[in-house]
Amino acid sequence: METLRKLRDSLIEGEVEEVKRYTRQALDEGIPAKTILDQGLVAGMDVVGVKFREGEYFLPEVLLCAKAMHAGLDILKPLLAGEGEKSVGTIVLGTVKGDLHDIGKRIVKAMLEGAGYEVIDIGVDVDAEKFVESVKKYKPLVLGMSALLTTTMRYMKTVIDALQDEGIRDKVKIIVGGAPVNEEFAKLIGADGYAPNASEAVDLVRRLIAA
Amino acid sequence: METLRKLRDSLIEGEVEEVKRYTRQALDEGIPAKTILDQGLVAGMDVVGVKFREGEYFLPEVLLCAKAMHAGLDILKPLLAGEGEKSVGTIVLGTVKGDLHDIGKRIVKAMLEGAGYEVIDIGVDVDAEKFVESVKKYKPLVLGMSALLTTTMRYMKTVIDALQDEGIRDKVKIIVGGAPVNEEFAKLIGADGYAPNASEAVDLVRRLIAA
Amino acid sequence: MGEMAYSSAREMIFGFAKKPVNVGNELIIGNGRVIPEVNFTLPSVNLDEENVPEIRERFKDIANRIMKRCVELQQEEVVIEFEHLFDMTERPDFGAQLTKDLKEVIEKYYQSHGIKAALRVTIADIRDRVRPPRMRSGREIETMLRSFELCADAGADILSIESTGGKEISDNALMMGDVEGVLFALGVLGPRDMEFLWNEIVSIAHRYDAVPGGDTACGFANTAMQLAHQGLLPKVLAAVVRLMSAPRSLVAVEVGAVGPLKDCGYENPVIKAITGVPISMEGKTSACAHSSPLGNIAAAVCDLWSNESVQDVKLLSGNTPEVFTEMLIYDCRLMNTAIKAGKAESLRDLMVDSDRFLDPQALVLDPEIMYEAAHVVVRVGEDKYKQTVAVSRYAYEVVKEAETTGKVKLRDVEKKWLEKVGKILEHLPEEEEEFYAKVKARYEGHFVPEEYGLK
Amino acid sequence: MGEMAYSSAREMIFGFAKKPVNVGNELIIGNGRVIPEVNFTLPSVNLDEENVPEIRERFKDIANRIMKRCVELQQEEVVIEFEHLFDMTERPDFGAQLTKDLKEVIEKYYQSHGIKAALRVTIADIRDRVRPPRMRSGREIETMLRSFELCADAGADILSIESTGGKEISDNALMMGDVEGVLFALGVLGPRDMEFLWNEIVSIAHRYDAVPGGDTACGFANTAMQLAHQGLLPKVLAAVVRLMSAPRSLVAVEVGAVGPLKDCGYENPVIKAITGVPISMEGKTSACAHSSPLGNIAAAVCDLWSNESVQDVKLLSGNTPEVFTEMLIYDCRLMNTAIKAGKAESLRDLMVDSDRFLDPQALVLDPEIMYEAAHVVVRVGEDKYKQTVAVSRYAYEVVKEAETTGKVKLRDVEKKWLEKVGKILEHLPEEEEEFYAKVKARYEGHFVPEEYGLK
Ligand SMILES: [Zn+2]
Ligand SMILES: [Zn+2]
Ligand SMILES: [Zn+2]
Repeated sequence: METLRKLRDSLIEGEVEEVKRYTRQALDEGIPAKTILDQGLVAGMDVVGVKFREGEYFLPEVLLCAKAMHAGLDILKPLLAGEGEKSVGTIVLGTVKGDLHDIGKRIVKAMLEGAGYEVIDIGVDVDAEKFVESVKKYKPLVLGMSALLTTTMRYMKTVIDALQDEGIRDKVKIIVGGAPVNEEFAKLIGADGYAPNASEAVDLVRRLIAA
Repeated sequence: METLRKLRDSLIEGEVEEVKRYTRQALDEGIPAKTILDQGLVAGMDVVGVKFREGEYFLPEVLLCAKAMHAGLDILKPLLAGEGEKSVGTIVLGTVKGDLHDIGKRIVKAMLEGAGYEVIDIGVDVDAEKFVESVKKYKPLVLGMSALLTTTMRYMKTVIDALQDEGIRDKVKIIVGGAPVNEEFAKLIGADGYAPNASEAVDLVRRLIAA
Repeated sequence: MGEMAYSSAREMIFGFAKKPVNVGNELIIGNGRVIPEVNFTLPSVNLDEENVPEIRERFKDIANRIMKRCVELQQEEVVIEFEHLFDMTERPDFGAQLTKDLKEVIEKYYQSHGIKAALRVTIADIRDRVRPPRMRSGREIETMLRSFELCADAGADILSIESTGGKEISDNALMMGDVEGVLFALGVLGPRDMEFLWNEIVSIAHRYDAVPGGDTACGFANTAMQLAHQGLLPKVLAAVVRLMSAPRSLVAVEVGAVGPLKDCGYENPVIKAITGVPISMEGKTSACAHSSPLGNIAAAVCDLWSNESVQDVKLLSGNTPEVFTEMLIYDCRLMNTAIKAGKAESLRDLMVDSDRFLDPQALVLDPEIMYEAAHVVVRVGEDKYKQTVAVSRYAYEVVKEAETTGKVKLRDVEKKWLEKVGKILEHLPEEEEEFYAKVKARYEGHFVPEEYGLK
Repeated sequence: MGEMAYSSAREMIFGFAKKPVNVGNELIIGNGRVIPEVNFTLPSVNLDEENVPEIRERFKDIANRIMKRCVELQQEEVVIEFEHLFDMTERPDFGAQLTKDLKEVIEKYYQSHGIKAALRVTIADIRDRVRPPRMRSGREIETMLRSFELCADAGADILSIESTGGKEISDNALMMGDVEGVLFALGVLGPRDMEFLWNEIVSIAHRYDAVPGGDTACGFANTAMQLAHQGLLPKVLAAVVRLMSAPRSLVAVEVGAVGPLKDCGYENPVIKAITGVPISMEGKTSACAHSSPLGNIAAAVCDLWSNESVQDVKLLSGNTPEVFTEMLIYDCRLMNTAIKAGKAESLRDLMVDSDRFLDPQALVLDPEIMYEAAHVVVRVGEDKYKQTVAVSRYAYEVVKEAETTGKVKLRDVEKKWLEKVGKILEHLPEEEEEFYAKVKARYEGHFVPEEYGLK
């Protein structure tokens, strides 16, 4: 387990090359890919999450560690498929029509990827049709919508209505965020959840997927 | 017309006794009651209204003049009925359930009375049932509801719904007011109008009754 | 009484009270720093039995957000006011539950971040429900006292109320510009009710180890101020009513309240001058609750600085309670920096000068005038009617003098009213008995004498 | 350049600019008084073609309420900012119609009450819609310039924008804590785009007799501040990015902008120090739009004092735009009273002292440091890259010194970041050409060199 510990520690330090090295070394030692994933990479990212919440890590560190994790994951993926591992899930993110603000959504994307999710960013200024298409195409577990303007937030309701009309509202959990949005508004428009910031968005996604 | 001018002027000064005197004198001079009303009392109150809007009169002056007008009106009333005069209209005012604030509504009442309306104050903490009853009983042209608290304003919608259920929503114009209320909220709950203060309430009532 | 706590107005300064009050969790009010007092209320929601859990959650959430903002801005001291809505006093268990919820949040932040915070609970005066109201007998007063008890027991650090004794006369009197009516409310009825009510509150506070804070003439003087703001009353009358309310509010302290007096009592500096108790004040940062001509001058001698009340709604940066918390924190930081730099007097003078000549209502808030008003009150002796008459006359003189010397500009119609008020005040009976005899019949049916210990 | 407008930081004070700007209707900015600049935005509404009439009504209503509050509080000077939403720039007729509506309200109050008011119109930078953005070619820039023209023609007194040249690099760079990326955005791309864009704006302003106000690095430095507020970025990095943004924002003035610079440009004092133009600033009273560690210190040398942006929603006393107008008025009154009393320097120092050691982002806003930063910029000469590098290094040194001497306390993880940033800054290429050669490949595909006149 010494290798797994080293793998975990180098992940926590965000050492991409080290993570690759120890992932390969662990495989060479005959450790199952699932174990390497769980006790090396995932365990490492859990620590990263704690460090972030406790203010020891900022976003750059989290993103760096996430990058290292994905480097390790890339090596394990072919083997994990054989062990019958299921993906932790796909998430689609988009900023609603009329709204060109972006950075908040990018951060949420990065944090979710750091947590191991597959995230598809369908961009800014996204209309209801494209949201519907994307849900049909990617079959995400969670759809995230953001709006930064008071004048575009209501469009989230339009999107939810469109999903309803297509009969696929229940196929996906919907979360919303952005400066003018709050819990109350989320409830009002029939979303499944609201997160005030990126790290709470990760927690929210976890809860919704577990539910 | 000298007497009518004196009547009007003494009304504007809020001289109750003088108003009585000149009203009687005008009748003695054979001036028709309707003319005394229109060119003496109503003309006087119009000037009072202007003085108030221009900041020359405060509420106390307006109330005093209103009192003088009513003193004159009391003399004219029996004669006016004979001339086929119709009442300018009844208005019912109440503060909605859960709300004990009162002074704003009292001021609106006073200003409306000053404008010649018959105002029935059904009190504070009034529930939907009592509002419905009062509309049935007094058949007012306008129903005014006030709320001073964010937690009671929604009850106005309950009242409107109750009137709807009774099929008498269309029998009466509904106006709303109070600190937490605004135009938008008034529209939202299906009221006919909103006034931010007492003098605008009078204007609003005039507009609604004319419409 | 008979003495002043301060030897001059110059000696009075924000952040310092002669008699600081320890309100718990190491938090001392009036001890050399101005501390924010954050106030909030519910947004547009129904207050039904069924959404009690939701309201509790929201209250906790609001308190958490306020405390979190304090942590972020390194603000180590704060007071949170929980002002009851009628239902919360009417159902004492409900009010107490919310008190407990809020107190828990405060305690949590004291433990985790060392934030010294106190909870002021302000009970609603539900006696005002029926007119004429029953002040001393009946269900209402019993419920209110029960609410005080349960809230104190649930963790309220400071007890307050905006009591309404005399408001049944004052409301109409203000509308009519009836100075004698307002005087009857504030000089005769109010003090009697205050004495009765505050004896009860002080005794409850002692029993439950809470601080008996203080009362405010909000329903009288602030009603006048708001009517003046709307152009319904002359400003000169509102200015006179302001000072007129001081002897009444002073009663709470005379029977044992120790402060911090309540934020919306702009008459507080008079009481501070006489008794030395710390006071809460509100000014520019309470624009969310009401416009006022007192934005800066109100802070001159405050110990707590408040936003009066803001309903919990979302703005771009977060919700209003934490937004106003941040603004109060910066206001306080500036005052506290001035204290540390030995510039407090200079900053106080700037705050006073910035408002005082723009409105007669601001004028009477000048600490010099507040101090002198206190002096007038003290000189008169203990008779509340005489105090009220004397301080009203003083208010008239002060406004008159400022007008005559051109310091305060008044419109002609305001000047006429000032003269009118002056005449009325001049011709008042000197003795309460005589005054009561004069006005009793006029207000008959609008109040119940026995409920004030009158005949 | 090569010279400073002020001979020392002490000479810089709120309300006074070396080059006051007459913005029309007798209103002069920087002429001895601090004037409120009120900003608002729509609440949650759909911005459809069909509710244009409703939006026009609401805009007029908001402006009326703001002006009415000014009248009530005897505030004779005010600036209203109309900051475009994207649709308002995308449909230049729409933006111009709203401009005209607002200007009419302003004119009405000038005629009826003598209120001297000006309208600042801030166009949206819609080039940021696609990434990589087209900065100089294509529909977006044409539409923007058309919008500037129509709004100027419709009565805009002051033209502004929060331009985004380089933001396509900066957003990611901030997320990654990539100092070189931010430098590339602010020191290379930004200045080039500013020069191109502001030449156009200045020429439009001259053509339509409007005032070319200024730009802000909002999308860069304020993004960093907000990420720091959320715990996503170290505060020391945000502090460095703040000063780093000054040479970029200075470009607007270099090509003809005359101020008042825009409120959310906290780098403005550096530009004021160099050029003497009046500046708008925002602090505590912009808590509605964002929390900040700069509440008081931001006011130190402001000429306009702003609330950044608040959506029009109802509070107890009225709607937010007039509520924030009132608070701004009182803030300004205090500063203007200090000016009249000869106490402006003393008040400025209190505002500075109240914040500066609580956060490195506040520290760099100290006028002394802002002035010295300006000096650093000027000494370097005209090369924007060199200016940006030099002022970044100065920012590092200043924070480092404050940390070492214990004036500013930093958490260990902040200290580590400070060192890291310091190292990166130390090892930067001294010449832009060299730097560009180093980073070009790294950011390839994320920006279009030709759109910045680069290869
Ligand atoms: Zn109050
Ligand atoms: Zn309060
Ligand atoms: Zn901005």
